[in-house]
Amino acid sequence: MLPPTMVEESVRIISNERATDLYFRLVVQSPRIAPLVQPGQFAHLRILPLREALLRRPFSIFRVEGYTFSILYKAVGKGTELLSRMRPDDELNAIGPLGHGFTVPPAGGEMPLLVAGGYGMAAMYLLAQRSPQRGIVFVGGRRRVDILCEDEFRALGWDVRATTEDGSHGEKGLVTQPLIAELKRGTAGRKLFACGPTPMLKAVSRIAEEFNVPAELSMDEHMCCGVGVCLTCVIPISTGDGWEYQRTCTEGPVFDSRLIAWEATA
Amino acid sequence: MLPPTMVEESVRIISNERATDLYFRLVVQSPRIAPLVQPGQFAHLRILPLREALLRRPFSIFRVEGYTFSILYKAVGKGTELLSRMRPDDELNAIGPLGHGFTVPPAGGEMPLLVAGGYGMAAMYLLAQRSPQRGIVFVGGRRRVDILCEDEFRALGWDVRATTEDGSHGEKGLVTQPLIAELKRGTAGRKLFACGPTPMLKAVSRIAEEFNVPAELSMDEHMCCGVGVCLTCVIPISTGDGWEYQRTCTEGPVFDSRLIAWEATA
Amino acid sequence: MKSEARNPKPEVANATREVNLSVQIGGMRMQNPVTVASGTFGYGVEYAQLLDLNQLGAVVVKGIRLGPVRGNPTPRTVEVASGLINAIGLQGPGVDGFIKKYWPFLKELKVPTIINIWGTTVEEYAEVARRFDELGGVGALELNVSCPNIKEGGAQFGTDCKLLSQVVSACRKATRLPLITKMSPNVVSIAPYAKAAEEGGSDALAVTNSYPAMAIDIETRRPRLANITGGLTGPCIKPIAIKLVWEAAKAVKIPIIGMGGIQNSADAIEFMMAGATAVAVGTANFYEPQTALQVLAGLRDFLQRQGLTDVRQLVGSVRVEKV
Amino acid sequence: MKSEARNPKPEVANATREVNLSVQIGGMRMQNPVTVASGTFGYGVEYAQLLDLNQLGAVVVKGIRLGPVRGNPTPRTVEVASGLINAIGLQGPGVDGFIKKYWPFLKELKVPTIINIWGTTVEEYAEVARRFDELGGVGALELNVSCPNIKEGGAQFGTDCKLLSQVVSACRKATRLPLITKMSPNVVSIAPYAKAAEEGGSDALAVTNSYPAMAIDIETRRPRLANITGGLTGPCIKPIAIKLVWEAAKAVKIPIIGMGGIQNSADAIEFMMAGATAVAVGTANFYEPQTALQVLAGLRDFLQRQGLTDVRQLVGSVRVEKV
Ligand SMILES: Cc1cc2nc3c(=O)[nH]c(=O)nc-3n(C[C@H](O)[C@H](O)[C@H](O)COP(=O)(O)OP(=O)(O)OC[C@H]3O[C@@H](n4cnc5c(N)ncnc54)[C@H](O)[C@@H]3O)c2cc1C
Ligand SMILES: Cc1cc2nc3c(=O)[nH]c(=O)nc-3n(C[C@H](O)[C@H](O)[C@H](O)COP(=O)(O)OP(=O)(O)OC[C@H]3O[C@@H](n4cnc5c(N)ncnc54)[C@H](O)[C@@H]3O)c2cc1C
Ligand SMILES: Cc1cc2nc3c(=O)[nH]c(=O)nc-3n(C[C@H](O)[C@H](O)[C@H](O)COP(=O)(O)O)c2cc1C
Ligand SMILES: Cc1cc2nc3c(=O)[nH]c(=O)nc-3n(C[C@H](O)[C@H](O)[C@H](O)COP(=O)(O)O)c2cc1C
Ligand code: FES
Ligand code: FES
Repeated sequence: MLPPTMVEESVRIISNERATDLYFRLVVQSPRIAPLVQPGQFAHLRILPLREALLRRPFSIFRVEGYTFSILYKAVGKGTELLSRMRPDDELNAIGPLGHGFTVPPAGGEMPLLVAGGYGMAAMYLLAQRSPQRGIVFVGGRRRVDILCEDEFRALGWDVRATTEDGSHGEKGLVTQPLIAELKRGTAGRKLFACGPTPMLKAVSRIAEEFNVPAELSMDEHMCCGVGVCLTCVIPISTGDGWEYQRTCTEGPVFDSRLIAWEATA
Repeated sequence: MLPPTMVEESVRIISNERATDLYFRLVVQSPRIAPLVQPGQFAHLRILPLREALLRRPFSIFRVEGYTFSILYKAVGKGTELLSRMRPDDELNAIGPLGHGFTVPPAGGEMPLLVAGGYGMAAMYLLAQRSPQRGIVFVGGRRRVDILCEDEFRALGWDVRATTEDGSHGEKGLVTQPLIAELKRGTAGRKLFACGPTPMLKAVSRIAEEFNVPAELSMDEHMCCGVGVCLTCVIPISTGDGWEYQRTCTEGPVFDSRLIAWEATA
Repeated sequence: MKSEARNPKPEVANATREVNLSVQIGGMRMQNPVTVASGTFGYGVEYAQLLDLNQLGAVVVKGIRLGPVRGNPTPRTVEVASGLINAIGLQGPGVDGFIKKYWPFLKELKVPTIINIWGTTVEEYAEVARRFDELGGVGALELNVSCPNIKEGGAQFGTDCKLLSQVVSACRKATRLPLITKMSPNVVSIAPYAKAAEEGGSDALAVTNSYPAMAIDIETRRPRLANITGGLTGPCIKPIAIKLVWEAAKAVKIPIIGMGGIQNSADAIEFMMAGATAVAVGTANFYEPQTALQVLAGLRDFLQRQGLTDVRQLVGSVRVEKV
Repeated sequence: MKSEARNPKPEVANATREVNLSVQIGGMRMQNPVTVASGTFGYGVEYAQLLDLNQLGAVVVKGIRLGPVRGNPTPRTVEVASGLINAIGLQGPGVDGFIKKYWPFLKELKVPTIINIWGTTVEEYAEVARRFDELGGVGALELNVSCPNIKEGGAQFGTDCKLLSQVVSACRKATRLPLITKMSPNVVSIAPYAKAAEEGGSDALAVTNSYPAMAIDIETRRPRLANITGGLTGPCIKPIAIKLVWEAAKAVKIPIIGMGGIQNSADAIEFMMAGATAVAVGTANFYEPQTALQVLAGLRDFLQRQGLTDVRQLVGSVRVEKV
């Protein structure tokens, strides 16, 4: 048998602290999952005190250090709010690492341009860390508090360009503006990697097409099982003569932007 | 309007500590309920972390001190187990005091004989405390750990007779044995008050009839609303020419033993 | 939203705007659309110490037939995941007992009382309706044709279109009070039943009653209810109830009182968007007697937040064009 | 209990006693009664890394019709109180796609594969059955006549006794594989449908599929599912499913596979006591993929604790004499 690519394990919380505003960083002890993680993969967490809400919640794996991994999450609803009240030594159940992540740019390959909105920044850190080539990260959010791990990208030696919609931090506007400006300076040997809200991904997809640069997008679809059995998380993927639904939890979450049949999305 | 006899209030946990084995004592700050409590009444608690289990849980009010009341509970299922893990300053929601309690023996009235099994002892303490007459408390349980507040009854100046089924504490046998022995010594001016498992109550009822002494029984029926609207908690009560179902949460939990139509119970 | 805010007119309107909460169920006006479900609120008086009944849209009492009813043996309820199964067996004082014991209190309320009635024959339903018509001062009658816990009566009327229309017509002849037919959820499709009730002369529908259900204690191997089976209610049935309201609302023109698992104002609004003109809080009363008033407060907030002036703007407002 | 322990014989027996867990569904032997529900376990392979499929009683795959099916737009599922509503729309690879992509893996398993099939006409059902009969090595076929999420097909066959018996008979003629009919819960009484399936030649019943349900996002006023309505599953439907199993078991002699909200061995035992010979874990797989194996372990413990030697002693063992 092949070595496992995913496992289920009970993970212990090491720390769970507020980063900014509604964002928290959770670090868990996870000897079996952590070593397997590839950039762009996610963990499917069972928040045990959630009782009448049954499902696991998916979170991109943000960092991996030894036998721990961390996530960066925003408290938006019942699960994430309960999670934010959990304490060190509390247990969660995790299945991971899941999904098909980013293609790490090979040494001497394309120069990576990362585009991230909101918690999409979390999915990007590991890519930036494991890429032999440094590049540019475009991070964007509504307000200053939505810009998450800027310093961490800088510490890796990346060029960080921040934008906020209200101008409270970095350039005022959308994250795609400095991206377009950068691509106008040149596209050769560059590749886009994006993670964030669907409208942002759609915009990045259009920009990639316009500038004729390759792009990998981490798609944000609602999930249920996270492992490919329920067919909840599908998006339309071109098949040449049409399109079919593929699973973001299994075939994705990362897809080549040219394959996404945007015209068939809602 | 009449002053309220019951109120709903959010109560703060002051302490919640293990007494013996699976029994715990919970003290809550309850400025509105505590002052209203009569012996034999109960509080209907909403254990907030119970999510998919919706209902409140009823508990006899054990002690009242100032603006606090306490209960003595056994961790037997999901609600009581979760409750046992709650901490000081956590909140519960309480409706109380509920039900129709014991008739406190008037000064110069009957001499009270209290019969209590398991957590039934909790319901008795307030009666012993508020009774102008001291009497005898018969406390019984399976094992030593099921004998709960013996010292507290003694501290009130009551004569305590303990029995355990396994003989690990007090006399070996059922709580009704020393009761019968005592009644054989004399019945005049004596009155029984009992709270405990239904088979014990049934036995006490038979003994009361046999010795022709009055008895008040606090009946243990499953409850749902606790305030008389759902009709879950009924027991058959004689009406002269037959019987009808009455609510233990409202007409009871305390009933005159002669009124209970035991033949109609399951 | 932002551009609207720049327009001075709506802002002024906002400040002085009165939100209309009142709704009409047949000839009965409710000051707001929030009421309670029969059998979960006793006869009103039991909750009078815990909440101000006069703030409700109406009070609904436990099912009443002509004579007194003893009800089923215990256990009568059992808690299940996000719900409750009950088999009370419609214990009640009968018409005379009710009038004597509870009506003096209820008739003094400022809000209407809806009386839930049932019988074992078409004639009994009609007779009970006639008696309450005579009584005077009743807000409306709710015909319970859907209690799953009584062998002779209740459910069979609710799962047979012909019987259903007979019961409704007979009651229609017996009273001029507004009639609300309480529908059974236990049908392949609710539409024909909803139409049968409407054609029989019902002024409104109550959707839905409880679902036939069962639980077993695996240690004793006995059913958890003495009656073996019972009716499932509470948050667990909400998604089924929403669908039934939506389908019933498409089938008929008369208003619908939606119920089934309402715990908060969001639930109530969901029912209204699905097509309910009013809503009733049931099982939630048992664990949180303030629920109906909390629903009302939340509903008012929601309307204000959305800039709506009339609660009726919510009714049936779900947007269902397929994308 | 104590007096028994003093008797040396049971103690010796206890030590060596083997508990029989195997059950028979038509001609198919299951090494234990615990399987999974169609559509909640993919095609088995997806879970192969997380649990040992060969420990299950059988593997049940997602519904398959003759040709490939794209399925419904998203959102396709929504979480509700103690449950889930889904409207996947039976996305699948069709018979050929399944045989090419998944059968090579499944046929190597030591436990039988049950294939859930459907069609939009009686002929299509029969043709799919015939194709799987030809394939060889299939454990059983489960006829899905109860999917609430497909307009043309599924549910209408499960809520019309005549159509149901036609579908079952047609499949019966097309294959000698054991046939399991997957019943719709959405009927006034399940008994006539259960009998129709039995008379049509079904070897077993699967009880139950999901309940028609709906949820609305009150902020957007849109249904939470692109398909507007979907099927409710999970712990919230367990009490309804238990009642259906109990009623179906009284109506027919063929075995029943019970399902609906099973989360642990106590739930599974409850289904067996109500009348199920085998059980299937559905929605729980999504949040705890180990559930089926945990159920199996708990079932074994329960039998041992109760001194039972054969799991079949549980089947239909609920004590329902009214007291
Ligand atoms: C592959 C993937 C990676 C993700 N990574 C991160 C991350 O790194 N950090 C982070 O903060 N969040 C991440 N999310 C989103 C996160 O899963 C949701 O915010 C979370 O499930 C909400 O749970 P809740 O119980 O708090 O919200 P709920 O109370 O269930 O719902 C609140 C809101 O969250 C939305 N939501 C609910 N479930 C999902 C879901 N399964 N997917 C997306 N949105 C949902 C609802 O539509 C609603 O608007 C990711 C989602 C996916 C699919
Ligand atoms: C008037 C009254 C006074 C009570 N006083 C006390 C007390 O002082 N101390 C104490 O420890 N317990 C008391 N009880 C019992 C207590 O209410 C139950 O033990 C508690 O509700 C169990 O909740 P759970 O969630 O832990 O159990 P569950 O998980 O719900 O069930 C576990 C067990 O408890 C039984 N049970 C569940 N609900 C009830 C209920 N409403 N009434 C009785 N049994 C139930 C079940 O049958 C089952 O055997 C009293 C009950 C009543 C009716
Ligand atoms: C304990 C109990 C008793 C009930 N009694 C009646 C009744 O007498 N008449 C009636 O029409 N419905 C009765 N119902 C059904 C409710 O009125 C309501 O339709 C149902 O509970 C669904 O709403 P809910 O989920 O909010 O509880 C009863 C429900 C419960 C839980
Ligand atoms: C996402 C999902 C997909 C399903 N797909 C199918 C299917 O393809 N065929 C079928 O017969 N039942 C299907 N079902 C129904 C299940 O097999 C099962 O009958 C139902 O979920 C009840 O069990 P549960 O409550 O344990 O989930 C599906 C259920 C879910 C939740
Ligand atoms: S979430 Fe279940 S298939 Fe992707
Ligand atoms: S518990 Fe509801 S009437 Fe007593």
